[in-house]
Amino acid sequence: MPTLTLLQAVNSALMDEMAEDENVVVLGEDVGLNGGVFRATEGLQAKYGENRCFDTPLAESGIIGTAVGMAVYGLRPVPEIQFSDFIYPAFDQIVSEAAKMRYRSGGEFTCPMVIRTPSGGGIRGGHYHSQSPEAYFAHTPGLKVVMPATPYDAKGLLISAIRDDDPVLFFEPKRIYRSIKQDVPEGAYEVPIGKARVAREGTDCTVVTWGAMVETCEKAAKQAEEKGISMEIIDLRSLVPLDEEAFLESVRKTGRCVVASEAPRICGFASEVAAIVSEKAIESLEAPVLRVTGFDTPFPYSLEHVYMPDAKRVLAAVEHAVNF
Amino acid sequence: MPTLTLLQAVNSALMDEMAEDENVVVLGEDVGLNGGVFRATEGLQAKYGENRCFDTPLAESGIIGTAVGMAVYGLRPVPEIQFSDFIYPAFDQIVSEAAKMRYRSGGEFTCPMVIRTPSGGGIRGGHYHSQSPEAYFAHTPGLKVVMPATPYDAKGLLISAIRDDDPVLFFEPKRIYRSIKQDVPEGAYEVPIGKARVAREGTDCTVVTWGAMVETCEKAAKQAEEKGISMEIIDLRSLVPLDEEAFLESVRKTGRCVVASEAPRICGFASEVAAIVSEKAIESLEAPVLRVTGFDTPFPYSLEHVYMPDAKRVLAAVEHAVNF
Amino acid sequence: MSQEMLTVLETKKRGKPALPKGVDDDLVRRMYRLMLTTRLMDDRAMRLQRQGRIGFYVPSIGQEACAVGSAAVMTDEDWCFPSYREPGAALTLGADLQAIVHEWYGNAADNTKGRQMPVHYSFKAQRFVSISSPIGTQIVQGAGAAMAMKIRGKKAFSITYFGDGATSSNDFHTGLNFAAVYKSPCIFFCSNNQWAISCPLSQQTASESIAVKAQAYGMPGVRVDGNDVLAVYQATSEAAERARAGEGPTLIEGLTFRIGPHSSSDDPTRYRPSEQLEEWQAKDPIARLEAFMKKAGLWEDAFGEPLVEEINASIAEAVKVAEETAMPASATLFDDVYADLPAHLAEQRDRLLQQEKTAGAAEMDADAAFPL
Amino acid sequence: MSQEMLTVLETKKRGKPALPKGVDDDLVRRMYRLMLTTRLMDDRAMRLQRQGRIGFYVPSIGQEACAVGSAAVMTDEDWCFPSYREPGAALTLGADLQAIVHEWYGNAADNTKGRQMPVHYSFKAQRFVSISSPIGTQIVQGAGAAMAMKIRGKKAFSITYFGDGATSSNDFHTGLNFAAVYKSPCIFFCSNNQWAISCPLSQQTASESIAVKAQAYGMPGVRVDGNDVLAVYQATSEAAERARAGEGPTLIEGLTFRIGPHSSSDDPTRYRPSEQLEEWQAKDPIARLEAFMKKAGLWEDAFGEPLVEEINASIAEAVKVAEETAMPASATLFDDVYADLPAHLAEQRDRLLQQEKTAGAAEMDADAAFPL
Ligand SMILES: Cc1ncc(C[n+]2csc(CCOP(=O)(O)OP(=O)(O)O)c2C)c(N)n1
Ligand SMILES: Cc1ncc(C[n+]2csc(CCOP(=O)(O)OP(=O)(O)O)c2C)c(N)n1
Ligand SMILES: [Mg+2]
Ligand SMILES: [Mg+2]
Repeated sequence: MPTLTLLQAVNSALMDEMAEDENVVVLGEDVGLNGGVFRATEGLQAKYGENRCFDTPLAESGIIGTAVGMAVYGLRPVPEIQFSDFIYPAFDQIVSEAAKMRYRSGGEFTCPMVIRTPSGGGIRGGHYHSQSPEAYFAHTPGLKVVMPATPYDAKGLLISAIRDDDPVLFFEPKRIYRSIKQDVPEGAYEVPIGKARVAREGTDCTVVTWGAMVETCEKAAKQAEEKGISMEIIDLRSLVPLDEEAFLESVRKTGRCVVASEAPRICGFASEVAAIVSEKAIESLEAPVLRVTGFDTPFPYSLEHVYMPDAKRVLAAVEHAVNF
Repeated sequence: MPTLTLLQAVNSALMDEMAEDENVVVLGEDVGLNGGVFRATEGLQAKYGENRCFDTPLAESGIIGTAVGMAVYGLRPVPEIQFSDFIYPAFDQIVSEAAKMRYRSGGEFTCPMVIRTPSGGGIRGGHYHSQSPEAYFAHTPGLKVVMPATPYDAKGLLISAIRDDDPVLFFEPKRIYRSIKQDVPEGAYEVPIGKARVAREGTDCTVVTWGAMVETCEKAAKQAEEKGISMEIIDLRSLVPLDEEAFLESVRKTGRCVVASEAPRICGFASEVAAIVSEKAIESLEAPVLRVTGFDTPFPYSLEHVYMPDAKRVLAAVEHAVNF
Repeated sequence: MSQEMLTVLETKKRGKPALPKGVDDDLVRRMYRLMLTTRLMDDRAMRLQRQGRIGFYVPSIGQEACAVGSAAVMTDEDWCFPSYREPGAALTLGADLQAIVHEWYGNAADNTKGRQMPVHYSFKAQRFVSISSPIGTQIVQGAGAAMAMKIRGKKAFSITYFGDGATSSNDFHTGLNFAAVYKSPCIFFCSNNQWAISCPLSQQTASESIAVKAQAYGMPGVRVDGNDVLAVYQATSEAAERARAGEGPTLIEGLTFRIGPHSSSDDPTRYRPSEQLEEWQAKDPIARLEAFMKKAGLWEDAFGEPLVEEINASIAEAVKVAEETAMPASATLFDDVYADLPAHLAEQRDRLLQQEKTAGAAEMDADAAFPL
Repeated sequence: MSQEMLTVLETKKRGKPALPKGVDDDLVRRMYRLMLTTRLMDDRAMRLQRQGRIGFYVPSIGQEACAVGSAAVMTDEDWCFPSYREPGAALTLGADLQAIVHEWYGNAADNTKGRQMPVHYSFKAQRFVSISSPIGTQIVQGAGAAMAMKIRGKKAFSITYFGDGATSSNDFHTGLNFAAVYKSPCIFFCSNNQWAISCPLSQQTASESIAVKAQAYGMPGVRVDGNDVLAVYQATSEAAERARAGEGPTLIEGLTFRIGPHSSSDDPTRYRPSEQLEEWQAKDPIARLEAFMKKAGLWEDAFGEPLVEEINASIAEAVKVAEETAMPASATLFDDVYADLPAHLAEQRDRLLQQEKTAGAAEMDADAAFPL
């Protein structure tokens, strides 16, 4: 089995699904000859031709808008938004159109597509190359929202997303694009959307997280272990649909819950998890539900490392919960 | 003191502030001669001329984008988005530009403007004339988010918003545009942004809400009273900045918390309130924090009355909390 | 860019006027019938709205030639991305009158399941794509569908309808630009009715015409008399030929006028000069076609009152059936958000149904009415 | 629309070449110096980036004439809405070299307080509005500022800079449309360097030129040799006159070429034919101005190596000062989100400072590097 980075796993999923289903087409800025600015689409145009993998004019609303038209017509477009910070010009097409197409047409027209986009901080990209906008889409009925934390999941979830009959926002944690390697099977396999993963078992405190923060929490868990605290880490993998039972069960066991996310705190997905826990597991709680998140400021440049929740901040919250 | 509807109170605030400060300009679709499709801007063009109140081409991104330019230059634009459902084409200008202008320029450039927009359901407007998108903006650092529930507050909050040095999203609950009347002072006055209001005092259960849902909750409170339950209603008035203490204090008193909002549940502002309560008042809680919200489906047409949280649904949650 | 405008109906030539390529006598009669049906539907729906029997309506009175003349060019392979002012296109493509009327009522038989306001039709069998309210969004989608046709190697085209106001939208710009760059087989049909609610064309754009905007994208732009159904047919059919031949997209501007209010909630007397209305009432596309048909010997007596009565009777029957049809059940709220029902929606549905059992169903607010 | 292009530098006339209206000998010398400074800043910054001393850089090598020639037209009343490829405009408007270099380092003396990546300048005193990364957003803002000038009755204009890729953006469309409808005093300056990262112009638009797009908005469109600083000055100054006279906006296309990579993270050899690069290297705007100055008798010996050395020395000094300046303090993270610090940010700040005390400051990830 080849050992792949998360980025290579994404590329491998695209390679396989384009071979599998000729309705799958890839479009976006610089995805063709250049293979994407991160090289996620490298080799696709050479292999499948300009008809199936092509560059677009510089307009995210056009990328998504045309993808909606293609999907309605019967293709399975996989548009790339170069950085998730640049998804906002396409917000209307995603929220008003892709998300509502099936519902508003009484199920007559559908919009199967996967919007792939690198997200999150940690690459010294400042304001506009670092945001974690997943909550905007989680708040929008009709969309699915997926974020892998490992190469294996990246490939399997992306394949599931492409085969899914509804629009999926697929956020790729770019900070760990190349830093984690894992055995990844050749050929297609699915990791089901809507099923969380216990990234680490533990008994004292549940930490719910997703994307690149899984790695940060794993770091914190090692430090916690040294202090005699056993952290259980739930990697959500998909925010919508959400595997509530996975973390509720864990919280019922540990009695404590910390939610960790890079995004700003107010109305972030961490708040959603906290709200669910406080509704459905309150009797098991022995401490407040704590959120470790990005600050409610725009994403900075020089102080990126201060802004982003690190293992220290996660650990501090876990200790606070455990010692409550 | 004249008795005004919420709509007239909005109009009165605009009339007064345009007289007060010649930097205040109003722009949007149909806001000029036609006075806005709801008539909120009626008479402004006649009084202040086409230079200060004018129609725009049909492009929300243009309305907000030009308003950003005007604000950066030194005006205080008050753009209208005809329905908040149509704000999405302007999402990029709001989230990437208006929200970040002060921060990214180290405080050199600022963007004082008020985006007025009718929001919420209850007018039989279906998908695209009924949404409650406030959470998207609450999740965006750099923006303030305000929603009045009464004519008095509508005028005072709008005046505060216009005088505020930062961009404010001002959501007007269109369902109660004309249905509630109240004494509203002539002349300018401010209702401070960031200060909640106890809409009704009570002892058994705190209900946190905002906008048109305040009225719904008041209806529920009367029904609860008949059943011997005393509901305390906190009208947030502004979501960002948030008056946490107002509802935390109430929850510490009642031991119960229900949050009511029209918007979809996942990552809605109700989740944020629930998360704060579960972090900061968990020891006072005698029941789970419950959310009464719109369903996580697009807003429907024929079944609007089923979709929208009504007094019955609020009451059911309150009873559940009280009997927990 | 010349400002010339294609007109066919009122030829200066004597004798029996010639028909554009592809149009035969039957098609002329069919288009007449379709335009008349559209008009009578509008009349009836506006009255139903005034009577409070349906909640909202958008008439297309005066613009029937744009929708019917262009849609008549389409075959079974072509797709239509309409705005709310193209019921004429839906009829032309074969949409069922009863299905249209069910949609006004948003009842259980409505194939959009009562999910949207009246006139937001969806007819999959007719490749008439679900209409949304946000202005302009369909333009770039139409371009996308055409790109898909090209990718699949189809000899077909998409046609996208929109108003003059929509030319200001983001999606007009990206739609036309993407289409031109990929030379996609699409037709952008702007029904320039010269108003966007209360805003006249001069507040929308400073360009000489809508058609001239095509130059910004390197595609042909054509201006056609939008109240001349034959001219509309001809321009569309030429664009369709170009599209099928791989020569790329065309922008067509149909110059027409919105005779009625913007919608059932609008009062145009607040903002619109009455002379302009009168000028355009004199150019009624149905009357002009009638005159042409008489001159061309295509008119039959049955096209007068008897046809009006026949169509009205079928509309009345459809209204009756729609009014007898139940509203959608509460549980349907949760269908079609996704292909499958996820757990959180199942939970929300079950809680709602439970509550309906214990506390009774939610009540409709009788006062609620759409203000715009 | 003609495809002709305004050029001034290489006149066919014999004798001392004439200068465009408004340009005197001093201005020519000033523009030369500004273009050279821009070039030398780029050279130095790219080296600093390669050495890992700054995190990222965007050079504008080859495009200096567009920025300098156009900004030279501006007065103290005019506002500039730049993209990231106009450091030349910042210098022309009087931005301080030291301030520019501080920004590369994002240190405590940077007037954007280290909040943005390198080259995202903000110079309020120069009316050089804060640059953002999203492509195109400044275009409609420039139109808005011009509307504000008109509302205030100022005889001034805004100038907005953007690339060829940006013409595909939503904000290009709405910016030009709004400006034309309101006849606002603005200049839209497209530095058409023929590439948007790896995408050539032909994948961006099928139009004959960028300038022709002006017709879609009913405004004049001008194409100018973007490597000819005098031609750029002349075209901009004519547009400025129109703007000040109340005659509305102009679109200027400066045809130029991106000699360097898109940014310090890009490798153009992956996608760009070397012949095209060579062709354009031969049209270097600084060399062309030098030749002109020699022909016009404006060249002085001091413009050669001594000037290069002088400028390099001041850049080196600025770099030294910047490197000796501390980074912004953690607490500054929470400033300028709003005019005042709201309670939730005060709480977040206090918690952070508390934690820095107990657990130590957060560490920078030494591996983090901008990949694009
Ligand atoms: C994005 C968006 N903004 C605003 C509206 C409100 N609105 C509905 S129709 C309309 C005018 C449309 O004018 P035009 O495109 O000319 O079409 P017409 O109604 O004349 O057919 C407006 C502003 C909307 N539906 N969508
Ligand atoms: C909205 C948006 N999408 C994508 C990007 C990524 N990106 C940065 S620069 C660039 C190309 C810009 O090309 P052009 O407008 O021609 O300017 P140039 O870089 O050539 O000066 C792209 C795609 C971005 N910054 N913003
Ligand atoms: Mg119109
Ligand atoms: Mg370029």
